[in-house]
Amino acid sequence: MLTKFRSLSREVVPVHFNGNVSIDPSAAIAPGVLLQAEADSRITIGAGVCIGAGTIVHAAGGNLEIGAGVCLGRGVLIMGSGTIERNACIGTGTTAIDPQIEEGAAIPPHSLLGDPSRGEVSVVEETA
Amino acid sequence: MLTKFRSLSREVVPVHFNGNVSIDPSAAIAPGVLLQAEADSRITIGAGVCIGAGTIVHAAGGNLEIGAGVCLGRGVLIMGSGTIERNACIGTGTTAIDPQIEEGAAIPPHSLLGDPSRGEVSVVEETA
Amino acid sequence: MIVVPENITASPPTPWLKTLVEPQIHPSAYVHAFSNIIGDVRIGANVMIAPGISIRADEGNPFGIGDNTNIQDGVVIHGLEQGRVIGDDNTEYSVWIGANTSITHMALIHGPAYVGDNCFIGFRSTVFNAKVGDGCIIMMHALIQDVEIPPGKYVPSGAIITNQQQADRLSEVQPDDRKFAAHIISINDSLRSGYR
Repeated sequence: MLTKFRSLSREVVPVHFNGNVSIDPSAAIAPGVLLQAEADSRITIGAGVCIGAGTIVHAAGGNLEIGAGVCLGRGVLIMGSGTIERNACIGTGTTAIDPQIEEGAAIPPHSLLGDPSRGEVSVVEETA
Repeated sequence: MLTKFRSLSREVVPVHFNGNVSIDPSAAIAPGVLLQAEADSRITIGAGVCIGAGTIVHAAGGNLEIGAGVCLGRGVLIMGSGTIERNACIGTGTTAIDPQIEEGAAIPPHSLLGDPSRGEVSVVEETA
Repeated sequence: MIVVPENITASPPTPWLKTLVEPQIHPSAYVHAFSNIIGDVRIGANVMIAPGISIRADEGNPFGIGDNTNIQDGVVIHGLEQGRVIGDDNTEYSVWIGANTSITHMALIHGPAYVGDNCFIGFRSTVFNAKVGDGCIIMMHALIQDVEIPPGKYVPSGAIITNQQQADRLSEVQPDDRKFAAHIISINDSLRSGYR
């Protein structure tokens, strides 16, 4: 026998989006994801991108480009304009404001990137 | 009109698997992923997990557990048995043999973990 | 007959809540169809409830949300069964949120909690068992718990404010802090007009 692999086609999941949003057909997008582009902005989701459950991508003040092969973990928030270059992996629960994330970068979970606040910034540790 | 949000129903990309594999319905799995469990083994994929395009998970000699919220980047290879604890982020192109990866860890792209070879161990660098 | 959308519902009967109380939403408020509002939630004029929000007054209740306040995508508002705050109308609430306040993306307001007027609660920040006075700016990924923040204070991102001494030492809001908050709020205002 050549193969024992089975293909499971899972249920149809709706993607909720608003404004100018383009999604490559090969992107995998989990339930509850919101993709939202303001009137002045655009969101582009590249080939093979994987977006985890409950993640919010909100483009404002320019375009947001999510490169091919990028993995956005569960509950990530991407806000503003910028680029996440291909194959980057953004850990669960991260917030990135106006992201400029390099190709292949691995961002630890619960990171806060592009924070505009003054004063000391301490990383919030998650308690198990 | 109450809303301008559109809901686009998309087929979830089919998942190719073989053997005893359990996948939480909220996991997002990109195209070309292979999940394969040997007869003595089992793969468990938790809630909100995100698996990038072309990644291979191959359980052998025991169970492989991928915890909730884990993000496996594009082209990752997980082989053997072990645990990737919740919310860990595994960078693109990483190979992990018999993984024991802690909760919330961020593994840089193209890492080699659990390498059984003798001699010097060097991280495989990718040329851009 | 008024048709109530199915995302706005009375809370289910529970041992601590026998009566079915439905949300009271001012006609000028906007509630997105992808958000759920359950139980005794009182929403004022021109409030904006964006998509992906859960406001669930099924344990602690009621909740009050003042005029012109905006609640952004992914926010969760819930309350413990025990514990109340006094709202500006001198009534007990599990969660009180004042007027002209912004609760931004993915914030968690968990009762008992009081948030005053003209406040900004940043992305993914949590307010639990706490009072945030008028005009405060709480930035991103912050935790405000078991304290009372005096009016006009600034909490930087990532801060964990869980005892009163920390709360009393916070710095005052500066004009530049207001700029960022105003930017985020204006984005939401343009969204609001976009939805209508």
